[in-house]
Amino acid sequence: MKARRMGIFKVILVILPLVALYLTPATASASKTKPIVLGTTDKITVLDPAKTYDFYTWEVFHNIGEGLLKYKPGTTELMPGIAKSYKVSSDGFEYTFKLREGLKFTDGQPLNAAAVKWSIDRVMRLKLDPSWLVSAFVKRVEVVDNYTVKFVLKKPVSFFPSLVTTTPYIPVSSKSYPADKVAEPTVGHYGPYKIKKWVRDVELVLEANPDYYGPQPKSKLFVVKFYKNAATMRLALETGEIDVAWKSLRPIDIKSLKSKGKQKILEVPGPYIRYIICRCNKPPFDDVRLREAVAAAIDRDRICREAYKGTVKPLYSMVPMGMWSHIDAFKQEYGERNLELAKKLLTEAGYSKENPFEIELWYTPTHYGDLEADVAAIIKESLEETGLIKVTLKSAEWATYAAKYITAGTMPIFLLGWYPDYIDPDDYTTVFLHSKWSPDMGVFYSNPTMDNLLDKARTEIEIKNRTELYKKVQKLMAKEAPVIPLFQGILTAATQPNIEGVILDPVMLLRYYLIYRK
Amino acid sequence: MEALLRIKNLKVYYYLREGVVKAVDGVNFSMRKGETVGLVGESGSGKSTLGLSILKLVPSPGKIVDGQILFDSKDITKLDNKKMRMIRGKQVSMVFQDPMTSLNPLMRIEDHLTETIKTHQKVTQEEAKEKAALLLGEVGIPPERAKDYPHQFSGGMRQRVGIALAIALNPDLLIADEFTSSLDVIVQFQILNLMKKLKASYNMGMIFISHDISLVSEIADKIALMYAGQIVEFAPADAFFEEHLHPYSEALLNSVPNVQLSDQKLSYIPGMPPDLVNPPKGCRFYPRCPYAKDLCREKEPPLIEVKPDYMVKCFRYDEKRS
Amino acid sequence: MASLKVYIVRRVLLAIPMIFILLSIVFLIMRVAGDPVSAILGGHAPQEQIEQIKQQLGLNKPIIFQFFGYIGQLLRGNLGRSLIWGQRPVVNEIWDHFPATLELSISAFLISIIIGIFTGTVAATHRNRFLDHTFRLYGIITYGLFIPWIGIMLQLLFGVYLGLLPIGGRIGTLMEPKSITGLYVLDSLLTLNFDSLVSAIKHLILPSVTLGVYLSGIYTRLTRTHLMETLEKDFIKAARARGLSERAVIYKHGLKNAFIPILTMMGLQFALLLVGAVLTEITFSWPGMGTLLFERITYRDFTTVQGIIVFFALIVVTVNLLVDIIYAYIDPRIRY
Amino acid sequence: MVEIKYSPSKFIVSKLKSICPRKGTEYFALIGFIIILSIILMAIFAPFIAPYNPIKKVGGILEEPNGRFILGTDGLGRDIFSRIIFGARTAISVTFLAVIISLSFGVLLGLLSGYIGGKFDSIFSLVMDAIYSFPGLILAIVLSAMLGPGILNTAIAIAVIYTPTYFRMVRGLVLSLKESLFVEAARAIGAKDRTIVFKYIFPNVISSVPIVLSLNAADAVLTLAALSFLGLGLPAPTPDWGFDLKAGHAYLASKIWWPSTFPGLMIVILTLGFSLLGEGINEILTPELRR
Repeated sequence: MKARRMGIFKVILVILPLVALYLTPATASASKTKPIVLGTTDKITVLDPAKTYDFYTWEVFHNIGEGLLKYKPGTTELMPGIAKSYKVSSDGFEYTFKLREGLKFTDGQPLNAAAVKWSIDRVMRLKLDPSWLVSAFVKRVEVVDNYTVKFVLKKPVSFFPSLVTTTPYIPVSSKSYPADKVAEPTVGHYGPYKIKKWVRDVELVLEANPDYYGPQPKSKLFVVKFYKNAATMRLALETGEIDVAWKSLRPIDIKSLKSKGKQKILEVPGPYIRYIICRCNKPPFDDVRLREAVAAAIDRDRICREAYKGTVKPLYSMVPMGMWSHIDAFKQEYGERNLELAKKLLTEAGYSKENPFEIELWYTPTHYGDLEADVAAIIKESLEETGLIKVTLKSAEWATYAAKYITAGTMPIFLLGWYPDYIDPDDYTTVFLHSKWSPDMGVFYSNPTMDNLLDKARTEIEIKNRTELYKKVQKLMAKEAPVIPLFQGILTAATQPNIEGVILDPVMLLRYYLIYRK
Repeated sequence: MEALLRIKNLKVYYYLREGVVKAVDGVNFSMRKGETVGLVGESGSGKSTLGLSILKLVPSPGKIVDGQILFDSKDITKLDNKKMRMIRGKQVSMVFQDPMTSLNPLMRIEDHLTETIKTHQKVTQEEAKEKAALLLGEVGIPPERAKDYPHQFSGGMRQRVGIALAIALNPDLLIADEFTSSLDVIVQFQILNLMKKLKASYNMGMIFISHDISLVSEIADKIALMYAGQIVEFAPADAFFEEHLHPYSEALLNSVPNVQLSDQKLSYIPGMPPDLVNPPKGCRFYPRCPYAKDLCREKEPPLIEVKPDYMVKCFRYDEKRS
Repeated sequence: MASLKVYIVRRVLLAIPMIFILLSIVFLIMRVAGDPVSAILGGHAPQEQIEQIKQQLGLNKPIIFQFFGYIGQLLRGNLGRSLIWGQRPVVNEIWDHFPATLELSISAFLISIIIGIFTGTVAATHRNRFLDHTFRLYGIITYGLFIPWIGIMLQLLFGVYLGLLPIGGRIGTLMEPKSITGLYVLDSLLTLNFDSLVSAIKHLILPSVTLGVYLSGIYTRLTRTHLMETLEKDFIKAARARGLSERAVIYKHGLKNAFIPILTMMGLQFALLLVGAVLTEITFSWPGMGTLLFERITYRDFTTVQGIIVFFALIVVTVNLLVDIIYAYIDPRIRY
Repeated sequence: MVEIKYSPSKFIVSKLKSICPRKGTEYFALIGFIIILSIILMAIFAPFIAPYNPIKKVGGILEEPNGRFILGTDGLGRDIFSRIIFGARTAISVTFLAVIISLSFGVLLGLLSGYIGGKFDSIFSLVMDAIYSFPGLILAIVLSAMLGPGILNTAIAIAVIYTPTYFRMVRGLVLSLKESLFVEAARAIGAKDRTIVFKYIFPNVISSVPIVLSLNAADAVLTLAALSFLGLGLPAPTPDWGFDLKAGHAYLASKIWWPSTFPGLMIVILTLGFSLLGEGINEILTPELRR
């Protein structure tokens, strides 16, 4: 008996301190310089501008680095970055940038024309994922003098200043980055913040860069905390563990946070679009009437309302809302939804209730989030409401979908999404509609009029003329419907009530250095 | 002289799904200090159960349902487990049938002994070890083997360890359950001789359980013959071998090959031992008994004292007397 | 003990064909569908550039060349580099994620063993009585529990409704202890970092309880069966006959002997622990090997997935070997 | 003619006689059997039981359990109760398919491998052992990710990891039976190899299958659920408990508990059914564990 009681006693001895441990609140670190903590479910894939090709890592580079030009926060307007000014040669072939003087990378190397040339050459030499954003357009980079650098293009590209803001154009130091391979140093950048500590997939700690030319970041210390799962992130926001929850909150969580009203929710249309692609070179969708019928029957509103709980907006053009030249082309052509028109077109094409148009609609459950299956289900239902279409849903895992099925033309009609590479209507149209690139996207669409319009818009410098050209492109696209836009993403950030300076803009890159606590 | 052990009307039943097995059904018997009783019977006759019930170790679903076991004039059927533990190993100890399995394979020989000693005596580990070495010496195991494990020993050696364990605390009574039956004949006799020697020097009472009647004859002072859960004949060894009054004893002794009487015809006992769930109403040996009468079927014979210290459970001797 | 060395060498050599077979299956099957370059670029880069990158990664060679190239590297102890993102060495990827899995597995294992042996012993000593039936049922039910479901239920109860515990992640913001072993709880203790310790334990509770409860049923059953079997043995009867207390009989003689078969089964059940850990990690977004594996399968990061398979196979082999060695240590009858 | 050492059919009949539960644990098998039977019936008669179409929006989004939708609605306004009923079809069909595939391949290969022996046997045993000793789900994840979603593909991915169980069991039995008297005798009277394998060895082997089968089915239900939970199971909108559980997981932080609780519960109940049945059969066939 005695022995037994001893046993229990021992157990209590072990448990007691654990309970005590548990009950002690963890407040010790909170009193020091309180950093702003941002939570995200994204990840830093690779910290090298020559290799990285995802939005989140680009966002990090826009905080620890800076391009020759940058966007004015909250707009798609360009403003000077590490270049004070630039000029374009009259033939559009040469762009000459004048750099700010006396800048230094965080490893002490000077940031001058030679450094810019070295960085851009490195991207082109490594030929990695995003390098085409440079090499497809730039012929060579020349050092004019210590603070002047000249880009010679392969052919005139009207949106070159937009390209220059992208991450592959952000200069890095030759001291920290090796010339011929990928590396992930935490020094050797130049931007408002510098990296204090980085634990992959756990957290990124940024501190103000005292050498930055511009105003110092509003918060001296900024922490990014990486989550694997949005529900966890949401609870962390509610318990106050993070100050900002960025981007990937689920619609239901946004709705419920809104109704609770304890946190601020910020939303703006983002440049992220979703659409359906029809394979135009083979039956059945070589018949334009069938493409039009699908375009007319889709219930965009229901997708936005039900699957996304109002966190996305119906989209009627491939050029997103908020971008210059955007028109609601599909709305003008078909209205919001036109079941009668769809029925009429299907009947014309020879289908009836007894002999419905049978299609396989493809989607991928592993790339566009949990709601993709729901989106596909709603599209199926909305097409079947015509009574003349019978949809079989098919799915494939993303790698198969992207690597095999799209370019092979396996899927007659399928769901896809687009994050822009650079902010210009060209990036939303040419790849899908130009006969040279449309097979890469599985569209297989070819129309000389369209090719002509797109080519012209690419080289035209005058923005007014370009706007007109892209309007024509959109109208023609709506008529032929090789791709059918569905909806446009909304960028969402949820913040604690005392957080200010969260400026969302269509560039999708959040600027940490503007965020502060009231 | 006061009896060391007295068992009165002991009944031990096993409650199985198929019914109640009356393994020990009304046993009476007593023995004196230092005396050796040979408990003999076929397998299944209840002799092992009887042995275990003296230690109150009848395995479940077995239960002592009636009767008394008076040890040192205490009724141990009434003792609780805690008091019982003080008796086990210290006053009454047991040597088991299979030396292979009755030792913990993960424990050194020495540890078996020290554990037992320390359970009952307040001694230090060192003292216990000394005592263990002494005991091993007594049973003829060289001291350097104390640190070996059971599997490193031969069968006979292991049984010596079993004996050492049993005599460790100088018990008054030792129950040896078929403890030589798994050994070969030569080792059997070595062990038996060791046992005789120890018994004399420790002045222990002993219950020697065996189905081998010739082996029992080597060591027992008294013979108790069991049949179907009951003692049918209880007599001093010499008298038993001379007279063997019960028909079963007679049949049994006839079935044993006797070295001295090599020309004797070997007989076997016809029929099967009775079903202990539904034993025959009258005498349990009746179905196999060559002398059976109607009375034997109807009524159970009492245990009759045919002469001092000699008891038989058979109507034939009842008649003689009356 | 020299023979033990021989035994170990033989066991390790036997593991080689096993790993080779698993690798061949995984290697061939993985290349049936998709490749990492397309999975990442997904139509953004021009087709020619995609081809170029594939060439850089050696993905355009015939599969058989890729396979033997890989095996060759593997034999030199080189797991290769990841095919995606930073092309980090696979060893680094594994090394970054393994401590999390290890920490989860260890704590879950301890929980399951404690629950399992306790309930199993109670069941075995109450044979066919109420407690026995209860714990047998417990064993059957826990084995049928679906880890994500228990996980989600615990998340709902303790995370969402009671708000007591975090439902995902390993540690709070800026709390990561200085890395010594990579196990946060241990590192916090070693560096006497009290805040980190609290945070790490809080994060560890739900996942390890989920996995621990799931596994405990097996140990309940094992302990029950083997202890029951052992308690039938003669030496137990003999120990009782020597007047040993019931506790000494059950724990010192019974449980210790029953532990040998339990231990062997532990080795065999180790694969189940890994499987459970993968599901637990994904449910609780625990940044371990399971999460890594799942993420990299989606991106067709062949080399990393292969590396993880090899690593898991090695762990299984090592653990089984370890079990054998402990077995030999506990059971004096076994000598290799 | 030839004395068969042990007659499986007689053995099973005699055991079935004792199947009627008499004591505590024997109810396990009965309860397990009832659970499985009801879920199978649920799957067969799903259209009659389910009040709504499981893949159509029939109510508001995420309605709490109420009179109209007794288990509530999911994120697309579909009736969770109806989805659970139809989900039984998915679970039962994939499980049975997987078990049948692994059983047939495992038993067949095991028979062949054990009987033929030699190099053939060594190679097969090695492959099977490799798969057997590896954490099954991990292999299944890789396989199903590559094979793509679908009933058959998922069943195959699951079957691959359970085939070795049958293989090893059957091979072991064959090896011991091969040396036994009655096979020797059959050979002595000139029976062909094929006859020996199928007429003498196979029936003896097959009697040990039910326990393993039932326990494997329990595992297969869990593996299917796990694959679906990871999004590698069946394509949407097929009602599938694992997939629905995952979908429900997304709503967790908003205190919306019903879309995850109920599908998960079904997984647990079905697994429990198979485990109980397996445990029960095991107990009945191996009485030494009883007493």
